[in-house]
Amino acid sequence: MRDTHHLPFLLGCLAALLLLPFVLQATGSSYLISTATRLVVFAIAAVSLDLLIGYTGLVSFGHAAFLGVGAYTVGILSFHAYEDTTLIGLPGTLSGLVAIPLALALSALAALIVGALSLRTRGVYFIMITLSFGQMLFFLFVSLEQYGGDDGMMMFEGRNRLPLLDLNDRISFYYFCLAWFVLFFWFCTWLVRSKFGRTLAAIKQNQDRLSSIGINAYWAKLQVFVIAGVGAGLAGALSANHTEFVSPALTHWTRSGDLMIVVILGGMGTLVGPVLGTFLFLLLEEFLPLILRGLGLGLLSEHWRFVFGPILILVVLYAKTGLYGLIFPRRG
Amino acid sequence: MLQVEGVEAGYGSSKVLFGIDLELGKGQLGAMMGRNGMGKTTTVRAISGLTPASAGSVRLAGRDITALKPYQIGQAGIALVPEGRQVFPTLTVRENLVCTASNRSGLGLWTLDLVLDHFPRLRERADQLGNSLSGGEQQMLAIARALMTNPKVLILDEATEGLAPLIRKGIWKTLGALKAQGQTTLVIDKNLDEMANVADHATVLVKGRVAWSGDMAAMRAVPDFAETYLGV
Amino acid sequence: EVKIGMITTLSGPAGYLGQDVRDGFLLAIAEEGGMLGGVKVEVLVEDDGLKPENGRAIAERFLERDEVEIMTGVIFSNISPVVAPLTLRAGRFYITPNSAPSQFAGKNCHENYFAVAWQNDSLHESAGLNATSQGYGNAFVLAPNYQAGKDAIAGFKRYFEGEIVGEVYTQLGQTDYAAEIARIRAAGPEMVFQFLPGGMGINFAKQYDQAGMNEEVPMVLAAPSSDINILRAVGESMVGVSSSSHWNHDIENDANRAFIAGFEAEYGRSPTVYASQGYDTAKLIASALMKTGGKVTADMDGFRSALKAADFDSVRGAFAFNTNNHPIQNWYARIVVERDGEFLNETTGVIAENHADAYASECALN
Amino acid sequence: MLEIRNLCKSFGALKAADDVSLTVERGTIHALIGPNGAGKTTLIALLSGYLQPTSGAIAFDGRDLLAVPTHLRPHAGLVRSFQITSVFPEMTVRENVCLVLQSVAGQARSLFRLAAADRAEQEEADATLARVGLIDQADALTGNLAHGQKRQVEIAMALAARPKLLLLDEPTAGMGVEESRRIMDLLESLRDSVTMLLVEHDMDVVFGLADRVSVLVYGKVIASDTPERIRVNADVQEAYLGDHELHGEGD
Amino acid sequence: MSQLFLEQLLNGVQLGMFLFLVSAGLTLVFGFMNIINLAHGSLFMIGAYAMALIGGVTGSFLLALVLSLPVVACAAWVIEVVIIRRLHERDHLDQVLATFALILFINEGTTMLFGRVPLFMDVPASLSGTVTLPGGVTYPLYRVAIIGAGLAVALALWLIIARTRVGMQIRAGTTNRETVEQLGVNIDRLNTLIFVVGAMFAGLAGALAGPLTSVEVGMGENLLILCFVCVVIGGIGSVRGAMLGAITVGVVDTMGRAFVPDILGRFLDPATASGISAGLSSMSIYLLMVVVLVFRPTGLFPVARSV
Ligand SMILES: Nc1ncnc2c1ncn2[C@@H]1O[C@H](COP(=O)(O)OP(=O)(O)OP(=O)(O)O)[C@@H](O)[C@H]1O
Ligand SMILES: Nc1ncnc2c1ncn2[C@@H]1O[C@H](COP(=O)(O)OP(=O)(O)OP(=O)(O)O)[C@@H](O)[C@H]1O
Ligand SMILES: [Mg+2]
Ligand SMILES: [Mg+2]
Repeated sequence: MRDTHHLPFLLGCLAALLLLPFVLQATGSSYLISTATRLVVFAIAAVSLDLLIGYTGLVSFGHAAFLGVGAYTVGILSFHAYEDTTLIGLPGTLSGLVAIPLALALSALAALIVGALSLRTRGVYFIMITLSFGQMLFFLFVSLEQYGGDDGMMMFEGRNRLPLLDLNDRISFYYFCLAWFVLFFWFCTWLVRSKFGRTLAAIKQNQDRLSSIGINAYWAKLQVFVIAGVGAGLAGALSANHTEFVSPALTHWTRSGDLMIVVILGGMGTLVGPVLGTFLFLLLEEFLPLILRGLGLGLLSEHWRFVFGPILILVVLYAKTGLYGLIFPRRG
Repeated sequence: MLQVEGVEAGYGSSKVLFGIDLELGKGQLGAMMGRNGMGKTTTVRAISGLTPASAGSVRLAGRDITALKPYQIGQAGIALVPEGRQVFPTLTVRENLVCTASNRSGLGLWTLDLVLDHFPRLRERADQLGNSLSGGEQQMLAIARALMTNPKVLILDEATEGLAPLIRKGIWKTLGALKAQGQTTLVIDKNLDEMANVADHATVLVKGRVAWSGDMAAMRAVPDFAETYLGV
Repeated sequence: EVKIGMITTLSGPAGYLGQDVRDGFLLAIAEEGGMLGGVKVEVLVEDDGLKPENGRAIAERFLERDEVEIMTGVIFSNISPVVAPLTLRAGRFYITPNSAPSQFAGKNCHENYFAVAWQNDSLHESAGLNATSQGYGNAFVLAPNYQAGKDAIAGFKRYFEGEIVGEVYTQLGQTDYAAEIARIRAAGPEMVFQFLPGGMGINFAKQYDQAGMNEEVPMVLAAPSSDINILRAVGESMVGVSSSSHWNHDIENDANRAFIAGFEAEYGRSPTVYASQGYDTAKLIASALMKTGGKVTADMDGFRSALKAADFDSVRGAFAFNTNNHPIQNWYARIVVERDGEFLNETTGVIAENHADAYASECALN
Repeated sequence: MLEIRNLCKSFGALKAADDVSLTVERGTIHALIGPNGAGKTTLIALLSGYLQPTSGAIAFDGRDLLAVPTHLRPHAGLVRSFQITSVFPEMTVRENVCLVLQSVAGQARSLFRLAAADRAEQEEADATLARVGLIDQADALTGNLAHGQKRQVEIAMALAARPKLLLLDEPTAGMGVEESRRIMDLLESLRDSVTMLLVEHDMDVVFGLADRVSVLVYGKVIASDTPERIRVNADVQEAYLGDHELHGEGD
Repeated sequence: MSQLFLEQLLNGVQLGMFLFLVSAGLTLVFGFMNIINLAHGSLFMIGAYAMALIGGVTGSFLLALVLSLPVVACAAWVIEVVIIRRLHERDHLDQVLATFALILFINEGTTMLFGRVPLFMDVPASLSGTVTLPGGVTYPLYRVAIIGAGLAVALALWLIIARTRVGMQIRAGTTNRETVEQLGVNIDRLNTLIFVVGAMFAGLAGALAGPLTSVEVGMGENLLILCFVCVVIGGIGSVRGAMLGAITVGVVDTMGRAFVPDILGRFLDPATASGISAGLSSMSIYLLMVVVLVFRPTGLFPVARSV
C-alpha cells in the first residue's frame, strides 16, 4: 500500500493524458492518438493483472483469456449485426450499451469458472493451470470457423455505437477509453486500500495463517480473480473496438506473458507501476526501431529486440521494484 | 578461540549493535543474555557473516574472519543453530544431517551414528521430512545438524526453546560434556539457572551494547543480577 | 517523390518471408537507382511482429504522418484485415505481395486493393490440379488446425478429383508427427498432400523420410511447403517431391533471368518465391507510376487503371488482373532434384493455364 | 466447553493422537504437557481444523466442531496461536492485529471500508498491543521484529479475535523472562473471560497458571489431574519432567 | 488395429521420452533451484545450432555432439554469472522478466548471426533407417536412440539429485539459503554448477532434436510450454514425476491425435469429426493438466514442500 500517496503525481499524469490529443494535434502527430489509446487500453489489463500478481500473490499466466472473452463478445455481436444473423436465437448488435456490459458480464462469468477451479492450486501449479485455461480458450477461438478461426474477424461496421458519442471519431474514442481507465484505476486504488485489500495483502504474505483468524482465503481470492477478470474483459472489449478486429492472438499465452512482463517491469504491487510498464514496453516496441534507425544503427533497427532484451534485463537488475522503484525510491 | 571486538551492525539504515566485545577461549562455554530485541541474534549473525559487521572485527583462532562470506565462515568452523530452527523442510531428517556434514575441527567427533544415538527421537524419524517434525524434534535436528559439521565454535541461539524439560536437561548435559571434550561454545538462552551451571562466563546485552560481562562467580556476586539486567 | 509504406513480418521464425519480400521489392528499386518507373520513391519498412495491433499502429503512422500513398508488404492473413481497410478508407492503394484472404477477393473486394501473388486458395487449388493430372486416385491430406490450413485443404479438394482417404488437422507448432505418419501408413493412400508452413513442414518432411515413407507414399505440395529454404533445411529427404507454383527460378523469360542474377548479386543468396513476389509488386507499381508520371492519389483513376492494366514483365511470365484485382496466371508443376549438392525445384510442366481464383464472381467490381 | 472424545490421528504408521479424550471446563486454564513429538501441536491442529482426525468426535460449546469449517471456527470463538511463529511479515504490527479485528467483524472482504480510515479498529488494536506490551512497536514492520517480539504479536493476534476458547501453543517460547512474566500476568487476567488450553514446556508457566494439567505421551493421555498431583505423578516425572523437577523451579 | 495401437503407443512413449529429454534440465533448474528459466528453450536452441553448425563443418555427428555441449555450457555460465545469480534472492517474477528478455536477446542475436533460414542437420548414417521391433512394428532407429538418451539422462539426473550431497544442498538452499550458507556451503557456486548442468541437458536435447525437427530461431519456445506442462503434471521437484509426466503427456497427446478422430467419426460426419477432434487434440494437453491439477493440486507425484 505504498503507492497511494502521490496525488500530485497522479493528477499531473491525468492532466497530461487529458491534454494529450490537443498536444498531438497541435504538433501534427495526431496519428499517435491511436497509439495512446492502445496504451490506455493495455494499461487497464495490466493494472487488473497486478491486482492478482502484485497484491494477492496469484501469478496468473492466463490473464489474456479474459481479454479474449471481452473482445470476442464485442466482435461476435458486431459480426451478427453485420451479417444480420442470430446466435442461439439472439440478434447481434453494435450498441455499446449492450456490447460492453455484456462483455464485462461474460468475462466475470469466465473468470468465476476458471478461478473456481484454478484457485484450488497454488504457486507454480496455479501459474500452469491458468496458462492451461488460457490456451484452451485460445484453441477454442481458433476453432470458431464462423468467426474467422485463427485469422480472426473484422468488425466491418466499425466501432460500437453510443448515444451522444461517436466512437469512430479517434479523439472521442480516446477519451472514452481514458474515462474507463481512470474509473478502473480509481476503483483499484480504492480496492487495495480497503479492508479487502488488506486481506489480499495477507493472502500474499502468509496464506496459511488466514483460516486461523477466521478468513476464507479461497473466497477472497475468487473475488479478486473475478474483479481482475472483469478488468481484462473491459480492456478486451475496448481493444476490439480500437482495432476493429478480433483474433485469437489476443488470448495467446505470449499475450499473457506480455501483460505479466509489463507488470513486473513497471513494479508489482503498485498501481502506477503497471501503467508505467505498459507505456515503456509498448512505446519501446513501437519506437525503438525508429530510434535506432535515427541513431544510424540500421542493422540494430531491424533487430531491435537485440537491444530491447538487455534494456529489460538492466531494469530488472538495477530497479528492484521496477520502473516505479526508479521513480519513487523507497524512503528510509 | 573467538574474539569479537567493537562489532557494530544493523539492518538497512537502522543500527542495532553499537560495539560488541566478546572473547571466548578454547574449550570455553560463553553465555549471552538479554531481553527480547536487545541484539543477541544480531550479534551471532554478525559473527557468522549473515549480517555483515559495519565496524569492528571478528577473529576465529587468530584468523580475521570479519569480511568473509557466510559460507567461508561456516567452513572456517563456526556452526550456528539458528533461532527458529530453520530445518530444511523438504529434506528428510537424515538428509538434513548429512547434507552439510563435515569435519571442521579436525577431531571428527560427531558422526551420523553418534548424533542419532544422542537424539534417539531423530533416529526414529530419520526418513521423515523436516517439516513434518514436531517443534521440539526440529530443534533437536537443528542442533544435531550443527554438530555434524564438527565445528570449532558452536553457537546456539535459543536452542532449548520448545524443548521438554527432560530433553532440555539432556541438551545442557551434552553441552557440558562437549565442553569437557574441548568444544568452544556460545549459548544464547533465557534459562539463567541452567546456563549458570555450565557456562564459564556471561555477557549481557542491553540495546546493542554489552551491559555486563564477567565469569559466573562474578555474576552470582552481583545482587539482583536478573532484576537489573534481564528486567525481571 | 512517392512514399510507399511496407508493413511486413521480419521477426520470429516466419521472418524470412518478410525479409525476402522486402529484399525483392528493394532490388527493383535499386535497379533503377532509387526510382520506380522513372519516379523517385521512398520505401518505409516496418516489422509488424505478427501482431495485429502493431500492424494498426504502423499503418496509422504511415498513413497520417508519412502520408504514404501505397501500402504493401503484409505477409500474414491476420494482419491484412487490419491494415487493408485502414488504407482503403484513407483513400490510398493497398497492393499485397503475399497475403490475399478470400474476403477481399469476393464480397469485400475493393477497387484500390490489388493482390500480386495469388489469391490464398489458388496455391492449394493448383496442388489439387497437380495431383489429379499426375493420375493419383486418392490422397491423404494434412494441415494445421487453423484457418489457412482449412482453406488449404478446401482449396486442394476443390480441384482434386480423386478420393480423400484421410483428412487430418494437426496442432499449430507441432514438433512430432509420428502419430500422423503411422496413420498415413495405416491408411495406405496413393499420395499425401500436406500444408504445414515453416518449421512444421520441415519437421514433418524429416520425420516422414526417417520413417521410410518417401518411397512408399509420395508427397504433393503447394509452393510454400517446398521453397528453397525448406529444401536446404530438410536436404536429401525432399528429392523427388513434387509441388506446384506460379513462379520458379527456371521459368524462361528475360525478366526472370535478370531478377535472379540481380538478386544473387545483390544479396548473395538465391531468391525464394517470396522474393519474386516482392520484386513483381515493385515492378507493377513501377509500370503504373510510369504511366501516370508519378501521380498516385493525385490521379486515383489513372493510377488504378494503370495498375489494373498490369503492363509489366512479370518474372513468372504471363500475368493479368481478374475483375477482382487478383491475378490470372499459370501454375507450374515442379519436382525436387539434386544438382551439384544443391537441392532445387525443377519445372516439369504447366498445370493450369490462366488460372483464376474461385471468388471473382462474388466481387462486384468489373 | 470443549469435549474431545476418542480422537485419533495417524500419519501413516505413526499415531500422533491415539484415542485422546479430554474435557476442558469453561473458565479454566487447562495445560497440556508432554514430551516433544507427543502430539500436542497435532491436537491443536485437529481442534482448529488444520488437520482432519482419522476418527473421534469433538464438541465445542455443545456443538459438533468437526462440522464447522476451519475458517469459521474462530468466529465461533475457538482461536489458536502457533508454536512456530506465523505472522504477516510485510505488515506493521498494528495491521496484523487489525486484520484479525476486521475478520472478526465480518469485513474481511469488504470493499466499502478503507482500511486506514477505521479509527475504532485501530484503537482496539492498540489496546490489545498494549496488553501484550508491544505498543511501542505498533508501527514497525512485523518481519523486522526480534524473535521474541514476533511471539508477542502472535499472542496479540489470538487475543484480538475475542476468543471464548484460546488454544495456545507454547505462547512464551522464545520470550525473555520478563516478557514471559507479562504474558503470564495477561493470561491470568483473562482467566475469567476466556477458557484456555495451554501447551507449554515452561513449567513455571504451567504450574503458575493451570487449573488442570493433562499429560500426553506418544499420542495418549497418560494423566489428567490438578497441577499438584501431576507434579508428583511418577509416570509424568519419568516421561517428561525428569527427577529434578520434583522440587520444581517455580518455587 | 492392435498393431497400429501398439505402434501409436510406442510413438506416445517416444514423444514422452523426447519431452523428458528436453524437460530434464528444466526439472533440475526449476524443480531444485526454484528458478523459472524461460530461456531454457533458448539453451535448447543453442545446442541445436551448435550441433548443426559444427556438424556442417566437421561432418561428424559424434564430434559435433561432443563439441556442442561445452558451447552451451559456456553460454549458460555467462547467463548465470551475469544475470541469474543476482536474481536468486528476488521474486520469481523478476526471473521471469529477465529470462524473457534473454529469449529476445538470444533469438535476435542468433538471427543476426545465422539468418532466418532454418539450418540443415541430418541423421547420422549409423542411426538412420528403421528397425523392426518384436511385434512387427518398424520403427526409425533414431527414435529408438532418443529413447535410449532419455533413459540415460534420467539416470544421470536421478544420481545427481538423489545420490549426491550436492543435490541435497541445492534443495536445502532453495528453502533456507542463509542456513545452508552458514553451514559452510558456497551456494552461489553450486547454483552456477547446477544451472550449467541443466543447460547442458537442454543443449544435449537440442543437439539430438536437430535431425528430427527444424533447426530455427525460436524452436525452443513451443517446446518450453510443453515441458513446463510435463514437469508440473508430474509434480515439481522429482525426476520420477518429470519422467512420468512427460510420458503421460506424450501418450495422451499421441493417442488423442491417433484415435480420437476415428472414434468421433463413428458418431459424427467426417468433416465435423475431424474439426472437433483437431480442436480437442490441440487442447488435450491443457485439458489433461487442468484435470490433473483440479483433482491433484500438486501434480501426480508431489514432493512434500514446506507450507
Ligand atoms: N531484519 C531486520 N530488519 C530490521 N530490524 C531488525 C531485523 N531483525 C531484527 N531487527 C531489530 O533489531 C533489534 C535486535 O534484534 P535481535 O533479533 O538481535 O534481538 P534478540 O536479542 O535476538 O531478541 P530475541 O530474544 O527476541 O530473539 C530488534 O529491535 C529488532 O526489531
Ligand atoms: N505431517 C506429518 N507427517 C508425519 N508425521 C508427522 C506430521 N506432523 C507431525 N508428525 C509427527 O507427529 C508427532 C507429533 O507431532 P506434534 O507436532 O503434535 O508434537 P508436539 O507434541 O507438539 O511436540 P513439540 O513439543 O516438540 O512441539 C511427531 O513425532 C511428528 O514427527
Ligand atoms: Mg534472538
Ligand atoms: Mg508442538
